[in-house]
Amino acid sequence: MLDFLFFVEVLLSGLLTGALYSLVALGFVLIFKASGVFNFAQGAMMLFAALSLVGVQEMLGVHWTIAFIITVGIMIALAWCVEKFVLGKLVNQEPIILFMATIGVTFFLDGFGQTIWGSDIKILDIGLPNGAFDVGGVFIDQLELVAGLTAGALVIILAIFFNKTKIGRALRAVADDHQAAMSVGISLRYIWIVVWTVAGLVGLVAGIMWGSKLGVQFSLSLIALKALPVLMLGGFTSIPGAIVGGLIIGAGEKLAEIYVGDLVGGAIENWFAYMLAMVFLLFRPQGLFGEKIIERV
Amino acid sequence: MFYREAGQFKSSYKEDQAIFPILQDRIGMGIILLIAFVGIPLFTGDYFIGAIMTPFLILALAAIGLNILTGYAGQISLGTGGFMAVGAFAAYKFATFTFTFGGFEGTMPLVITILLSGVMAALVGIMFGIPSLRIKGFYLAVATLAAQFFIEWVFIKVGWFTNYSPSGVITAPPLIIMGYEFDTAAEKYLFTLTFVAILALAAKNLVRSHIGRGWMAIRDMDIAAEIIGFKPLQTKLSAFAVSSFFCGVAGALWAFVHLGTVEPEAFGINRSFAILFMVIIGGMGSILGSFIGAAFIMLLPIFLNNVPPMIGWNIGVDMVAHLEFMVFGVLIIFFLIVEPHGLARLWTIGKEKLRTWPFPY
Amino acid sequence: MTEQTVNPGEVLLEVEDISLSFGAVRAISDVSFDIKKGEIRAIIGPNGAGKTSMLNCINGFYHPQQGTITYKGQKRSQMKPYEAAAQGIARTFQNVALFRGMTTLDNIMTGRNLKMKSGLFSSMLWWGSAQKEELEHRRYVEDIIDFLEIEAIRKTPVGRLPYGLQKRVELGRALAAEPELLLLDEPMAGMNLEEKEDMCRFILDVNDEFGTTICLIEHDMGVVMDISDRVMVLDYGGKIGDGLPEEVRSNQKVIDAYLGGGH
Amino acid sequence: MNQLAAAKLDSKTDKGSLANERVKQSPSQVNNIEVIYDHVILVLKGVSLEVPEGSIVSILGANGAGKTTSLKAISNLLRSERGEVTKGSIEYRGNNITEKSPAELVTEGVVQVMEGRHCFEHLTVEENLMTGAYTRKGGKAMINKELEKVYHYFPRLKERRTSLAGYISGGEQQMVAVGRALMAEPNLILLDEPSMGLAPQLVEEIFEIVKRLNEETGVSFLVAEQNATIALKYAHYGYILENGRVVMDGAAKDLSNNEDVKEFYLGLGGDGRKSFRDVKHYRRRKRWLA
Amino acid sequence: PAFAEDTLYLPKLVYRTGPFAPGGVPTANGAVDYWAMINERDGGVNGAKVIVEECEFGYNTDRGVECYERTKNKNNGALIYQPYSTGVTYALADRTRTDKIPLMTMGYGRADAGIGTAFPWVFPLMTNYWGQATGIVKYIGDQIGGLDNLKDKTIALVYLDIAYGKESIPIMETLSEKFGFTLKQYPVVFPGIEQKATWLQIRRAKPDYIVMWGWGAMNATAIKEAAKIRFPAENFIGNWWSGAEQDTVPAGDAAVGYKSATFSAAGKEFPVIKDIMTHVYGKGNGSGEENVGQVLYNRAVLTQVFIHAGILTAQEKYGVKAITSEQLRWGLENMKMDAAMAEKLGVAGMGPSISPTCEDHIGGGEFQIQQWDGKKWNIVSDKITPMNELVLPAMKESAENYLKEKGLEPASCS
Ligand SMILES: Nc1ncnc2c1ncn2[C@@H]1O[C@H](COP(=O)(O)OP(=O)(O)OP(=O)(O)O)[C@@H](O)[C@H]1O
Ligand SMILES: Nc1ncnc2c1ncn2[C@@H]1O[C@H](COP(=O)(O)OP(=O)(O)OP(=O)(O)O)[C@@H](O)[C@H]1O
Ligand SMILES: [Mg+2]
Ligand SMILES: [Mg+2]
Repeated sequence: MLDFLFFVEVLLSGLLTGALYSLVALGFVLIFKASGVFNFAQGAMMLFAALSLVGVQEMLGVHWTIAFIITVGIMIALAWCVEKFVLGKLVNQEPIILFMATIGVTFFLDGFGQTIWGSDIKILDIGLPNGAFDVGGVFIDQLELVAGLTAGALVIILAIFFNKTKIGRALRAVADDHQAAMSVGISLRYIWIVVWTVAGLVGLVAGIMWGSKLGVQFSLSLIALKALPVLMLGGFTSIPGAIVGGLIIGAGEKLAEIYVGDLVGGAIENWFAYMLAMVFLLFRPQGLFGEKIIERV
Repeated sequence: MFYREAGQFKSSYKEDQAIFPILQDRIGMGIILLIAFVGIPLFTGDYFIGAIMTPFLILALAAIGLNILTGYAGQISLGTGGFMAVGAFAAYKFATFTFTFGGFEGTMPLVITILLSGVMAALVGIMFGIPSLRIKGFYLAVATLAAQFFIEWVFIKVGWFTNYSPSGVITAPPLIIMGYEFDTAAEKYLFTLTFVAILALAAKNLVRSHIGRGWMAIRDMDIAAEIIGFKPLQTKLSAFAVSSFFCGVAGALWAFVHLGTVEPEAFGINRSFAILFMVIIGGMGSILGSFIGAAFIMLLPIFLNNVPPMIGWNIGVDMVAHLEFMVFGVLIIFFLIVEPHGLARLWTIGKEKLRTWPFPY
Repeated sequence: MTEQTVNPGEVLLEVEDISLSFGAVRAISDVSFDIKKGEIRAIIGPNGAGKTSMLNCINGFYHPQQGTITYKGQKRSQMKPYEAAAQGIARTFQNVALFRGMTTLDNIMTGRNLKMKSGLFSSMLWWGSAQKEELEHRRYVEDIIDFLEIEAIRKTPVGRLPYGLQKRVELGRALAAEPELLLLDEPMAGMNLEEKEDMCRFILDVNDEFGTTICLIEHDMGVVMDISDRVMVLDYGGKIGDGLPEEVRSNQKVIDAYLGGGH
Repeated sequence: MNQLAAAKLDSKTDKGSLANERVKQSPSQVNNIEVIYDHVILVLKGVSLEVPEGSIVSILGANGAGKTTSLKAISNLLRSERGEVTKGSIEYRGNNITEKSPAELVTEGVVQVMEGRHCFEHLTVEENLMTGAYTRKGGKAMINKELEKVYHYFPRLKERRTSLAGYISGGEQQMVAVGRALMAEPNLILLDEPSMGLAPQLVEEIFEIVKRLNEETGVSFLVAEQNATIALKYAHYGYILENGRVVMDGAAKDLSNNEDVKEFYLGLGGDGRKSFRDVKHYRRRKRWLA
Repeated sequence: PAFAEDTLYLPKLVYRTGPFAPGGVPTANGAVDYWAMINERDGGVNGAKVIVEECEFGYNTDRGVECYERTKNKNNGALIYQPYSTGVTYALADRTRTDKIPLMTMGYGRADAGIGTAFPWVFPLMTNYWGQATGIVKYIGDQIGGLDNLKDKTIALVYLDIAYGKESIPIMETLSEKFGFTLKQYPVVFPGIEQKATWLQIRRAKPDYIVMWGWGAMNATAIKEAAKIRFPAENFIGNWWSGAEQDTVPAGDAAVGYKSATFSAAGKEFPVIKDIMTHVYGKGNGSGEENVGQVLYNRAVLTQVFIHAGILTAQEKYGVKAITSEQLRWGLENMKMDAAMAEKLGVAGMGPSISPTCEDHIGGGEFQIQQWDGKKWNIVSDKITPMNELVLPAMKESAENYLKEKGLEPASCS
């Protein structure tokens, strides 16, 4: 009985953690969807966004909502720069090249962010709940609950935005073939700026969640590594995939850590998440909801 | 003007197949080797040899390994660090394993040890290469990342690999070949250089053989490759094996020659990324590119870090570090825009221009 | 050269009412036909009739849900493309499928892979056997290059070649395998007359010099009628005509479905 | 250029009234452009073309002559191929468009159908067509109307509307590519080898469509086509490219009567059309410039 | 003109960037400020100006090695290195041996490095991890009225799953056998920003005490999680790399009552800190006033003080101002950090009194337990001496293995 409760608890907190991962994964998905670019910089963007938020708040001593708005502005500017100085110049290159370019962006952001906001830990407190509910012996982390709900909401909004609007179609077109997309009059500039902005905002939200968990510091950007298996399991191109993948990975790794980890010395979470994703991919090479990989001659 | 192949006729396919068909290239290569083997040890200091050149060569070797897998066979891998770790720890086990037969007791010769450790890495590489049959592109990264983290974990957890050292850190035995100990920076450098030079040549040969063509075929269009008769399984796994072998040897050298001791973290995910960067920026599918890339990713930051002090511009080291990051990032982007196919390609285009010089095209 | 198990005139490949469908789409519905040793067999038909799919079935890239394919007298079960290649079936593709990252020379060399045996280590050393083998095959490939008159682009990365030349290189790659059965999918699409003439010449030469059997898909009626021995017509996955060129040309069904009033 | 004048004249005669006053507008011009790929490969060595409003102009030429490059230069897709126009200028309705982005050009009515299909593999046939109308303002109704038009031209596509473009046959993809361009309500369509991989009657069909659009709505066409016979049959004016240079141009009629063109592009030697079987192993290759 | 005046060259490997910057900044500042103060106040050590050069390596081992090689020969040779990084420490062990430069690893690095004959050039100068572990258990014993009450108790060991984190495991196991408490181990995956699983298990296991071997971002997270499962903070004890403001402040209220080991008292009331305030910050210099008095800052200062003492001893013995690295080794092996010396250097009551020898590079050493009250750290225990009877044999054994693997002869101390 008690053990069953415990199982439930593990499962729940696994799912919630998963939701937190998918918040990060979402950013990756957006950009991959829109340009076939695997955006290595997502983690850095998340950190940068969170840093900016806290930094602005400290510097101007304003209420966090105002800081938030300013940060949104910053992220838009960032998106604009990325398009102007990086992607715009690499139209029609192979994905791996664009990937490398985003790595360049990462380095720049890491340096830039620390130059402006410094590298010491910043406390991010926008009044998100911090304790844990005790529901019949099952603890539920309030912050993670909030995060989970946010993630859900975001997914719904974005899914609608990208599937119901003609921009959605344009995005997929761009991801398939830059040149053809241009030839039908889709402006890569516009698409990319939009997408990177949205990705930046998602990053900001994720940054806020994680930031209020462990303070805003460099290590935040390392979360990206936890988002990768989520991303792959869900499918690089699927927004719902991000959340489903997140839940599976989250629950899976926690259950494994607790019920298997003991037997083998623990700390298996990291590689287990990847193994799990890999097993799924063996059956669906494009991830759960990813676009079919077309093999044709 | 001076770089022309004019008048250099190839009377046989053999000559045409040579690594450096053009005389000037052969001379150039000769000079480089001369500098590497004689010039540097003689005329540069310990710092340059021990802290710059040796690690640079080892990482270049790893980059060659990854380039075979990612650049030539088109299989993206983020497990490089893991495979290097396998090499390092395998080498450690072999080296500390004293066998006795017929009264004679001793340890394995160093060179054998290092090569064997490469073989071990190759085996592990093959194992983690199997998913590549089904999983493609960026998705494949998941398999190799699994390898990365799993291997790291194993070496942290399983005491046997570290001979139960409490912290899980291994300390490499001294480098002794036939009673001669390599302990000065220069000796270690030459030791590494020899390995790297030979293996690089082997790699070059391999990629221009039919095996190499198989890899490239799979990379460019796997379906067509299969239809004209390449077996995907063999081709991909051979790439994984060879690649991991190189990485394994690099790992062993890193542990034994460069650091002299390693903790598993030394081969963490960041190492894998760094080496992938080297391959891409240097030039996918180019052995030369592996070297250039290694130089770019490893040496450039150090150089940048040294610049402000050099020009007598004293700002805090943290500021220097941040600038280093920013400039580095900008340079990566800059070079990608100038030539997406990597610095090696830039170099060849440069030669093109030289050839047609002074006429623009 | 793969040993000849069948002598001229005999049936080299027999396709017995195969059907292939992708979900709702019926690409091929019980079609039977055969290819005789040494002939030039043309497959024509409207777009989406199932021609390419047919070739894909023959070289094992698609696996028909029904029907059997008999090659060189032996019925074959599901086989992988590379097995088909090993049995002497080579092909070119409708959307050029060259290895864009490689030079013309290397592309054609890949055609020889089935004949190259040297192992990892000798290749690493680039010494003795490996080198000898490489040079041998290089010589053979050079002959093909001369034959196709593409000496000039030997060392150019194929990615930058104009479409027409790419098709030529692809043919070279297929020839390099010294196939018994050569499948050509619209080898002359996107070529002007002159180039088509060259192409025809190559095909005819290959056919009568090496006695290579050829199965060819083409939309240019002039070409088909002139160079093919027998023509099969597909429409909506079904066979609507088969026989000598002139028979087919005069077949009313074919005219309605495919040739149109123009011809 | 007097030939051109002639071409305009006779092109006028067989053109709808709508087109007539368009003709008065200044034509699209390519003035003596030079194109270089990768900073080293010189491909176009001074090409000049002119497409009068409401006319059909075709470019003939061997493989590698530079047809595709010329078209891409106009639609400005060269950049994404690491190619650039180093000399000369390109004008469309009197203003220089050398610097305009492809997207802008589409909104101005210049649409290219790229060589070799270039469909969006992961979009269904219908979605592919719809992206064609991306720049258009009209609502669903308009889109559906256009769709119906395209489906009417290519019934085959209607049958396959829901399948991913990546899976349809080569010819079907070609139809999608052309259909997609028609969705954009263009003024100038750059067609690169529209007939490639299409069944004979469809080839006719496509050119019929070209003709109809041209006459009814006065759309101008610049067609790079290998099938000289049909190209010249429908075009008003023609250019012949040989490795990067215009070696001959004139009214389609004149061209099709030119002896060399007859022999080398139309395959009509002195003694009518000769069989592909009888092609000599050595052939006298006619080249305008060595 | 390096030889024109006598100088002492102290290169400092620092990490002011990267994932561990939060810990790296105060440590770096402490060291830099201290020597700035010495130069300012006394014009150097006995008139020999101290040159401090920082080299940023971002906690990245190979960059650390590069820094070492880059600086070691400057200004007539580096005197000593203090990397504050386990990885670099391991990597430099060999190099410093051949280069004959002392390596100060105060409170970290190889546990067996205290054996001077095996590691003549390495100076932990302070109870190592094993000693610390025994000490912490000792403290827990005191809390429950005697070590023998540990019998039916459960102690959870939460550690960062990398080389550094694992150092304490063997000794903890020995202890659990010796005192009969159940030891439960909870590795935390690097970098430790996600610890849900760990704490779910701990909550289930209901340990009486938690001992933490953490570093960097892991600590704050752990403290928060502990609070979430309502684990009494005062029974949660971190080692001395898990007890700084950087760990508790981000955790907010959750950290109130949290304890940790330390061998250096925090606070600004010590003379040396006061001097730094007046002579460095007072003159508008200094690298980070907000850090002054923090745990890590003071620890760095204390480390410098030991080096200072070593230099003085060496100068006295060799009668030169600009001593060499080898002379400094002698100095460190023969200094006496007793009350008098502490008084003289203005660190009375700030750290332990130690007296290393050639064989023993630890020289006694004790530490204390501090507790976070929400604003600052307060010492809450009296000095704890580790159970050396347990620790020393283990160290000796491990050191012998090392010598064997390396094929080295033990250094002679006669
Ligand atoms: N991206 C590129 N990089 C380098 N060279 C190129 C590139 N694209 C085309 N070329 C070169 O430009 C020349 C003209 O190519 P283009 O495609 O314009 O010819 P084309 O007339 O369209 O031929 P086809 O009829 O086969 O399509 C060719 O020689 C080709 O090698
Ligand atoms: N892998 C596939 N998945 C789904 N449908 C397919 C697939 N391959 C072919 N088809 C469908 O099967 C039909 C036949 O395709 P196929 O490529 O054989 O036509 P084709 O005769 O080659 O036409 P074309 O002359 O245009 O090349 C087409 O309608 C196509 O959409
Ligand atoms: Mg087809
Ligand atoms: Mg073309």
